[in-house]
Amino acid sequence: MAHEAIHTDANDASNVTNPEHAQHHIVTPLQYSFVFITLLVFTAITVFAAYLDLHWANPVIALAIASFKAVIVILFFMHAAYQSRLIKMTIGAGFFMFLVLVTMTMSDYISRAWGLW
Amino acid sequence: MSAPATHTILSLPDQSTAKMPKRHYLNNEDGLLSWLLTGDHKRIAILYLISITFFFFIGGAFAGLIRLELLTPQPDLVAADTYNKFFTMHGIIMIFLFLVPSVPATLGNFLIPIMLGAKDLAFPKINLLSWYLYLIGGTLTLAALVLGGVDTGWTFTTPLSTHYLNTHVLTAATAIFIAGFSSIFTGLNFIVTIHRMRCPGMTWFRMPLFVWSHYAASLLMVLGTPVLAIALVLVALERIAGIGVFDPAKGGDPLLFQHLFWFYSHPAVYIMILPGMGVISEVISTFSRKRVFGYSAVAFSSVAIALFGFFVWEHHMFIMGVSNYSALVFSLLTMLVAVPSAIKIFNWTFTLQKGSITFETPMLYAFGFMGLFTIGGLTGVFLGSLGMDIHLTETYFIVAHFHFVMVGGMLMAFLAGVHFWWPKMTGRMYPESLSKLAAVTTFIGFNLTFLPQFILGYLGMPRRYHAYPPEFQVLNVLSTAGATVLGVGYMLPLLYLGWSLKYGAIAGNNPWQATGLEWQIQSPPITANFIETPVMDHEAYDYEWLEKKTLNEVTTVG
Amino acid sequence: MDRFISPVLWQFLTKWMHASALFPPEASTISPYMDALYFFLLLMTIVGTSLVAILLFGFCIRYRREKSPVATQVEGSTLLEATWTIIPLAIFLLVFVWGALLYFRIYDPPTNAMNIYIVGKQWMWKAEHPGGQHEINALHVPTGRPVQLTMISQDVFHSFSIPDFRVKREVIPGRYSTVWFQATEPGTYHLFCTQYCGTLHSSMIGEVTVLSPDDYKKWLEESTSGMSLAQNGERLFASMGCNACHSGNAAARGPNLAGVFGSRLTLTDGSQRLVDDAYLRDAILNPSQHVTAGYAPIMPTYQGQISEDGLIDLVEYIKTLQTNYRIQQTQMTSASDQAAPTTPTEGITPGMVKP
Amino acid sequence: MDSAIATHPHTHETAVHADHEHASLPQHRHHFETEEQQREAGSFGMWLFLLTEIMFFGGMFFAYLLYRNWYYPAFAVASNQLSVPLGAANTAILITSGFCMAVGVWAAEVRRRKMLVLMLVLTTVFGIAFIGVKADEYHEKYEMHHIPGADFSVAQFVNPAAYGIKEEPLNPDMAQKTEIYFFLYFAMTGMHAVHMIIGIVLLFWLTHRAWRGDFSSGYVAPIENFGLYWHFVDIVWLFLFPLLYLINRHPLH
Repeated sequence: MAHEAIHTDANDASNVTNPEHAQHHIVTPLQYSFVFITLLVFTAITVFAAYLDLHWANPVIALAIASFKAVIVILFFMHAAYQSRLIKMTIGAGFFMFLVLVTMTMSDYISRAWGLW
Repeated sequence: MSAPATHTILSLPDQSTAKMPKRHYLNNEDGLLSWLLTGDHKRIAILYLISITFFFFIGGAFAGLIRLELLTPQPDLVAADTYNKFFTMHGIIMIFLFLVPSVPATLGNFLIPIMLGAKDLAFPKINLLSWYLYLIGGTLTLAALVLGGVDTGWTFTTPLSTHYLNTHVLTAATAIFIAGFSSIFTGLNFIVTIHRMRCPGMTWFRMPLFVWSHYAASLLMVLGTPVLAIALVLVALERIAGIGVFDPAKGGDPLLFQHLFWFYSHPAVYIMILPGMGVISEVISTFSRKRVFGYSAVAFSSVAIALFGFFVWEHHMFIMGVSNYSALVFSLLTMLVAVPSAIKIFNWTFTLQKGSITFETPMLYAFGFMGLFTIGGLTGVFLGSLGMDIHLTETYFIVAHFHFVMVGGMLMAFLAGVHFWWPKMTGRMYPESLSKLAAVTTFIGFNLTFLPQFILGYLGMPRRYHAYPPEFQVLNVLSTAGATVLGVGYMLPLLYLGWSLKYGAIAGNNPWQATGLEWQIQSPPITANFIETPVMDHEAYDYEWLEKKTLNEVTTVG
Repeated sequence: MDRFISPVLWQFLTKWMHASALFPPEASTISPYMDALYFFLLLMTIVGTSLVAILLFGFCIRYRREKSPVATQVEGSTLLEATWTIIPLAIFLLVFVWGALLYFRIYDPPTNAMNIYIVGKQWMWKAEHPGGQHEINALHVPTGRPVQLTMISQDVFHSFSIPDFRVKREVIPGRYSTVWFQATEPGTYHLFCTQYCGTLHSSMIGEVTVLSPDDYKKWLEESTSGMSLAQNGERLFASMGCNACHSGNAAARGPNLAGVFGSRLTLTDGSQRLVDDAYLRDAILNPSQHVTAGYAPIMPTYQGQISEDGLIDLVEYIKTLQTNYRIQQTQMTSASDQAAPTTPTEGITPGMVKP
Repeated sequence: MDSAIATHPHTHETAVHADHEHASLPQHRHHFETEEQQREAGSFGMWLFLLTEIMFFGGMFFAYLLYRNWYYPAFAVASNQLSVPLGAANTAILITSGFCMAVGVWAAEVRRRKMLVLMLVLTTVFGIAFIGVKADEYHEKYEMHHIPGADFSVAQFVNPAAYGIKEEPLNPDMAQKTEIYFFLYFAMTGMHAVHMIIGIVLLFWLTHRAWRGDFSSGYVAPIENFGLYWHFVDIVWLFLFPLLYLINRHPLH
């Protein structure tokens, strides 16, 4: 179907009705199964790691593994890897705001013991 | 076209022959169901306008009762807990049921799709759901009121709200929880519409500043409101389970609730003021016939306010025992967030330069906004500086500050917007002289009400007191007098706008000769807004383009 | 003037005008500094608002439609944008620094300050002087000496505010908060609770009476209740059985408390903590988190068994404890006439918690 | 100027004619220019909604972070009362459910109705299995008096040996803080379960529509958006599992 000039599929920024949209990348079940297996493997790893006594490193590893699994799910299961830049920025904004909530509130709790008040 | 009168730019069609367009969004479907199940963003805006006015007058009634009680130092009008229920209801209704939704849900809903050249918002059904959630939230708040009231203050301070009160805290918390989702869905709708449904040629910097400020406010709605939701859920759980994260006797930290609550409630004040700023940009540009001075500066300062708005919440908690060092950080960031507002005020002022200014009612409200918002904003700097906050927090200085910004700023802007777009929404003109009287009355009443409260604040009169030392009485009597004038001032628009629906002059497409896309279509607009998707080929506020368009239109059709 | 206004109204107005206040008196050393910042900020507001107002009215008059029927478009100027970004930012940062200095002065009490304990309870203030004087909704302080208030709430958030001293501090349940002032003018001043705390929030007020030093000494003598806080503390220390473990001799199961106040303790997890009133109070209520290095975490919690006043008495007692002589004395007398109280049994159910 | 239909700014020559050649989908809503724009707007709206969910759960995660640091011994002992096998199995169940949902989205995109319905059914089955395991865990807590509130008892933490629990005894004041752990446990996993139940109800409705063939002729937005929601709920659990179950599992030294 020939589209008139206004509706070019190319990702030109000024084409406002149809800005850089998803490239309609179909993720095959095979790719999904790779992700599936990686998630299961990492669940096993995190459980196994919990039984090792690594002192301060335990929570760090647990969070790292959980974040890695979350990133995989977002990229492949939720197709974020194939979405437009806008969707990626939205995801980024969400986690950024969560980090703002955590770090700035923690800044109060951490520094309570500093001053003599 | 009548001879160009010098004192006004209002150009109405010849009233003897002009009549309302045959088909428009108000009359193309009839019956209650066509309104209650509508997807049309314009009808939802009208539904919101009616419900918001209803709640505004209930909240205003409580304000009146509070001011009556404060006429005398003795607690002689009502009992203590009744007074506490008054100011709690005044706070909850005014903030969650009037200020947060007012401009976005009425003017924003009505205008953003048209200003972007779209047929409707991205998700019409979710827009309707947002109105129903607002209604459920409102009814639950009234239920809490009727069942016996809630006296936690709109801030739900724990451990008071969780362990030491047995009033209807749960009902009120559920009401706000649901009304919060109404705000989230409105914000979500706006962001998607602004990103994905602009007409061809409508780049980001050709959009009106009204849309920019709603975009910034919507970011705050979407990202901030859920944290209030979880704070209220935790309060509710703690009331039910008896143990929770905020109970100091069992190891919880009540300051955690303050953090979670103010994380939303400070961005909430920017949710309330940013849309008002959008209205002011439109009004000042139209009535000075000039493009807003430093368009990109005003646009970026809206987004800057939205971004910085998230980093400053702890200035509500400076004396609550937060660590001195984090208070330093948040005080500095509070100073930074004040700068974009200053940028906006000066940009609006310089828009008037070399303009061709007329003084219709929206412009009067806009000037009222400029003055009062400047005072409100600068008194905010008082409270942002740590030392000053120690003496001024939790006194009437704070009450005066946020009423200057919310009532002087936001409500003035809302009234400016309602009067400015009334012809577009209803096809009828409001009566000019009576509305100017109302604007001046509200301005005088407002100042008489809230300026004395600054002085009371520095004297140290605490907030939420219904009995005070006798030496504060004079200022309180002045404030109550002002409140009555203010009440009258707000009653007038209700009357003459209602009157104008039937008897107002026929407005025609572009009574103000404004440049926005919404002024190029008929008023009231057809349901689909545009016959064909418009193509935006000129900059925002392009008065030369408008000149050219009206010229060749007259020649071709004439 | 009298012919137009009836004498009754005139007399009423004059009474009003005299009786009403417009500016709070400066009754503490910090007040002038606070007022200086206030007047600077007031000046900034007046200048800022009048600048905007003058520009507004000037442009309106100069460029009204009658005088300039056609507007000439102006895009904007980055120079102007820069000026009204940098100048406000500079003023605001100046105010930030000034305010921060004032904040740190008010919320860091000097070491030589005399300490008064304040307990906020739903709808009344209890002031407890170390000498044992107890006051309800009242506070007597001398002029010329820094007074530090160590405050705690027994139920909800309150806020201890003396407008004429320009000080205010939230009184939090579960944790001490402190503020200090040095009164300058003898007289009586308002005391308000400014954090909404329930039904009778507006009647949780009181009087702060400032006396000259010798009047203060006279007041102290005639209003003493006989037992100083430390003496109450000693009685509690014995009756709660603290001396069984904290007996001060070498083989004691609890650490030696003589002279512990103000020292730096190393805990079992190796962290170093300064022993102040907050630490002592927490150690009594949550002992397992404050176990001194080298001791077993066997101290039972007293959460819910000692009121805030009792905790204040115990903290005051431990502060004044320089030697263990008193402890050993009380231990011998209690051991001789009846069996030493056994340490409370382990199964302390949390149900004992007072609301 | 008073013509009934508004005059329109036709200054732009190449104003496009709205009707496209190919037959537009029945579900193409009038106010969108193209289906592509509608689908883009749909997924962008869904992501924004997930943003609110991130901030919603974020509040609780922060409360967890704060109290875990304040009362670490209580959190460690209380966390050890949860059964890791059940938790790990639940995580696997939810990951499988997520996998089935992803394949379902694929089936919808390649318009295979039967495969789509099968995958949706499998997703629902695993979802219900997850809720079942959670219900069993909650019941076990009920028996052990670990539900915060009136009948919460710290006896098991004060002298665990008497209850056959291999844990170091906690001081009574620290033992009392385990109630905060269990409050957070029930608040977070409860809120997560509520989101799962909402998802399962939506799944029944979507499976019914998929069986009717709504989503196998090119219109896949509901399946795609529900997939986003389901994967988000899965991600929340991916964080909840290690943070709540695996605080301090290494054996006593």
